[in-house]
Amino acid sequence: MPKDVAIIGVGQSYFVRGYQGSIRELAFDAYSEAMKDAGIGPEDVGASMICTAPEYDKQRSPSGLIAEYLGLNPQPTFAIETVCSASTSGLKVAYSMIKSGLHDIVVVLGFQKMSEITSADSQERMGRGADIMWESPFGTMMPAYYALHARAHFNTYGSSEKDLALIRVKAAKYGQLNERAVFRKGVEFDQVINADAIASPLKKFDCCANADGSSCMILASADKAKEICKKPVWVMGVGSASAPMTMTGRDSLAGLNAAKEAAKTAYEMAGVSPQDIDVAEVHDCFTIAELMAYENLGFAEPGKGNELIQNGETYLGGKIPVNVDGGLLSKGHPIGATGGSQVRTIVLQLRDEAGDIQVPGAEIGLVHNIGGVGIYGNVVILGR
Amino acid sequence: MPKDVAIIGVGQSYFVRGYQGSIRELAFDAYSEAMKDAGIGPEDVGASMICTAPEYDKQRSPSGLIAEYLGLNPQPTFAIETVCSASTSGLKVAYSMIKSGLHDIVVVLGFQKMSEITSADSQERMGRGADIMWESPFGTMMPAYYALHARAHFNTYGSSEKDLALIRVKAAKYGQLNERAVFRKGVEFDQVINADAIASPLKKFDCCANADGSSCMILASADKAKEICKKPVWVMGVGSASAPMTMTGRDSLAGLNAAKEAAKTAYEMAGVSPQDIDVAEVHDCFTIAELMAYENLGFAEPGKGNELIQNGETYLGGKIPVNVDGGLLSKGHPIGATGGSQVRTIVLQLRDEAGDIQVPGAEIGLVHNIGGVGIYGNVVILGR
Amino acid sequence: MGFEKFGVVSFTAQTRASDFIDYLEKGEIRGTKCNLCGRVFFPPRADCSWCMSKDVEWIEIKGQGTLISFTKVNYAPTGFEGDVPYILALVDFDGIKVFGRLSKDLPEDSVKVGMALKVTPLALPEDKLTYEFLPA
Amino acid sequence: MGFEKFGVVSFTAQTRASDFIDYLEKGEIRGTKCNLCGRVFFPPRADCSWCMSKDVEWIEIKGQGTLISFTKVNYAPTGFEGDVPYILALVDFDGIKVFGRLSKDLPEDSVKVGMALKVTPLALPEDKLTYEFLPA
Ligand SMILES: [Zn+2]
Ligand SMILES: [Zn+2]
Repeated sequence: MPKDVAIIGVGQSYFVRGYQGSIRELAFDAYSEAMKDAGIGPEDVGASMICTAPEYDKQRSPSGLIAEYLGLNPQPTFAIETVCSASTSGLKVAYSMIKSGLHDIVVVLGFQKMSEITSADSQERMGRGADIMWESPFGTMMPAYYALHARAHFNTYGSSEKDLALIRVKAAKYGQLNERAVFRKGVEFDQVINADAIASPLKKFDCCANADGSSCMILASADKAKEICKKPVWVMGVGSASAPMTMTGRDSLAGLNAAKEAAKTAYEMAGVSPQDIDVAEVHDCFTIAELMAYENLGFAEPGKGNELIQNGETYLGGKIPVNVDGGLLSKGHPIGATGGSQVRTIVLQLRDEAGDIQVPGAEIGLVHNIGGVGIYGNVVILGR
Repeated sequence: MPKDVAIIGVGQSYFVRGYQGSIRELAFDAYSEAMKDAGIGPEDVGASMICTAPEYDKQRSPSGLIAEYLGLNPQPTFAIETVCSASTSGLKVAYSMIKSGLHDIVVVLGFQKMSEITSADSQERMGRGADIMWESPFGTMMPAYYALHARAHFNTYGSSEKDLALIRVKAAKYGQLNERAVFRKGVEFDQVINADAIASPLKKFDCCANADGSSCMILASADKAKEICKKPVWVMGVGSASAPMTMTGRDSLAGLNAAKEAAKTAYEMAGVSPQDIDVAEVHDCFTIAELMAYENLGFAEPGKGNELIQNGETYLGGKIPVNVDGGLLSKGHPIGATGGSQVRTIVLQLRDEAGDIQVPGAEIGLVHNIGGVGIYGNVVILGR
Repeated sequence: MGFEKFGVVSFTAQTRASDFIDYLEKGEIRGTKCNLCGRVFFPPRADCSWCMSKDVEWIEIKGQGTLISFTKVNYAPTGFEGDVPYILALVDFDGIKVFGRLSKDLPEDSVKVGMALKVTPLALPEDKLTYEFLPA
Repeated sequence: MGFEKFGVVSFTAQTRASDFIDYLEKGEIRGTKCNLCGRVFFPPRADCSWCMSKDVEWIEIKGQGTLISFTKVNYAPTGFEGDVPYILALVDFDGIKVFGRLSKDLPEDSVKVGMALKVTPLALPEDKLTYEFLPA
């Protein structure tokens, strides 16, 4: 198992609707927690990276502004973006900057204040998340794209809306335990099935909520990690891949090829198999996304993902607990912050600090973070 | 001299006012030239990076769209941004991804279609390039910030508007030789001095023009470079740094600290001194920026930069030829593409393919690329 | 440069593939084909990333396609509010996939994955143009 | 949350430092000071990045400052067109730097780097507020 680069600190803000502060202050919330967790000061940091979907901010080039607010001048900083998977793209770049010897300690800060712009402005941006020449002119939005994938999955494999509802019920169960989640109510199976359709076959509870939030990961070289950190969590594998943004460019809609390719790379680098994963965080921006993740990550054969949820195997105590922090469905999805929040959950699990949701003896964890409708896929494997 | 990572291909579109195509097609112009230059196909590429200032595009998350158009699925891709220095930030990340062993060949594509949005929209964005809480509400723009630096430089060191005018005359001389430059007319000293003030003491000809354009760099590991490339150009040093976005956070306005710090790192990594540089490209978005660059890069002592231009030492044949491709002042400044265009000029110089502007026997070249008003500074040292 | 005519809301005016609009005005849905490697592209591309070439010609998309997937959309982004609900679909024309909307005349319960469809131009208000899918 | 009142055009409504506006309304220009390390911040910050602390108090910026640099702006971004020309300036108050505009009453040729200035609140149309620099 590679032990070259470790995560030595994690932090996360509460994920909320309508954060009552500016983006720099929101960023500080996660950053200050992660820096205290790592036990270091700004002078120890070699570089920082700001992960965000920039169209939600009036502030241009937020990395410069935020690095200043966090006290991270004159160290290098830049912004990195793959929409919803920006912060794990940042993690991969941080890994390479450390492994290459350029920097010893790198801060990866993800944030999104989705309430920063009006909801009319937000609706306008949503229409531009696809190929603006050939798809946006038809009136596309994220739920519609995932709905196309859901229908294809149903049709190819015989899965159904009921399987999706089971995934939402699980998310809601664990969201109730997570005090930093935006959605903390329980949800019944019938509620999910009977809710209004957003884009058929996806209904209201199949979709995650918007939220404001920030997350922070601090990565270090092996030498630094051993020197300053009692419980380093090692980056065993990082895989990332892309798929055509346009639906017309995809071979199949019954899975996400970018996730499959990223997983393959990450498993190979880590030298482990899906069976070795003790706990996973997957990108459940929609329920169908979690179902596809089971299969794309190899937790189930293609088309057999629904058996995992039907048999409760992705609950705590099951074969492979998935999103036991509530997932995006309960936590909310502050775009740039999401991947870092997933990583934080796994880091706490591997440090045996996950409290109510601890998977006993977890040694290897996985994060699956998707940008857009499977345009970008990042898979990270962590070990203690 | 480190020979771990090389540039094996470069490309650049013509820099123009009002490109008559979409951003994906603009990106293709530089990409196809660089791929042909490297003699490789999409299947050889391990990852791509798209460097752009996203507020000029209606397309959200352009990296996914452009990677698809360039045939670079399923390889990983992401966007990287430090405003005007985005593509050299990309170069540094590409270096680290290769040096770390994650990828063998990485494509760094920079572009900006500044004419994509209306000029009213463009004026609106310009007001948001500074700290939007504490500076933008006073009505700030880029020329005003560089003007503050110019006045501070004049006052601290006794430099003057005449020195700046000499820099513009040099840029215009070489811009006439560059068929890909947007501004190809000669400019007389008196024209510069007598032009209308934009933000005193900066006048019309002290400012570079907007342009649409793209650039592309292809980096490879030493093994790959030696295998497929006859004239690899080696990345000897990469330095990057940041400075406070706010003017209130800066110790001095008579230079750019981010450039000074970045240069220090790059020289150390390359094991060379300012005296060893045979040819340089510096970020002359305004004439004062080139004057400060002379000093921040160590080509002159602080306060003595004006002697270099007064004595013609930064012309071809001088001690250190600077921006002999016309610089941003003549080429134009398509934000995300600029750094890659600078690198291309140096690569051509080191391959002895620079034509009319060849510095005979150039062995070591330097690129200085600044994001915003010295918020980000990148310095790259290349060798053959 | 012509492309701003495409769709209910268009976000791009300039493209080197804007001849698409001219063909649409003539009643034809066209993609492009690389003259070097023969690959066919829909949506049309002005460049072939396999050959690094800009030498493409226009070819017509016609005949009968098969519905790959669809969704009935009840909420829409800015500018499309007046259109909801509408059905978005992906259709396969013998290996060439086309994305668009189904005709408003098709009720959702008559729509099945695998059904045969054809694609045809559709005029929109304010001199705009698009295409839509109809039963074949 | 109050901060949208700041400046000719404001781009941020919410900040944990919005008390700045309340002080400005009372005629005071205030920065913040970290209660742990004693560092003083202008513009005011709600957080100290040296101590990772949110425990800050408000302190007034007063007395006489020195002009570090200035520029007379003839072209302005959207929303500021009616104001040109105006003079932007950076002023040092004993180590605390403040960025803003010089009073419209000061002709450019009377402005010199090093001159003494004070800072004072300024009411703007539509119930907005800012501050400006005047000769001390
Ligand atoms: Zn071809
Ligand atoms: Zn403090």
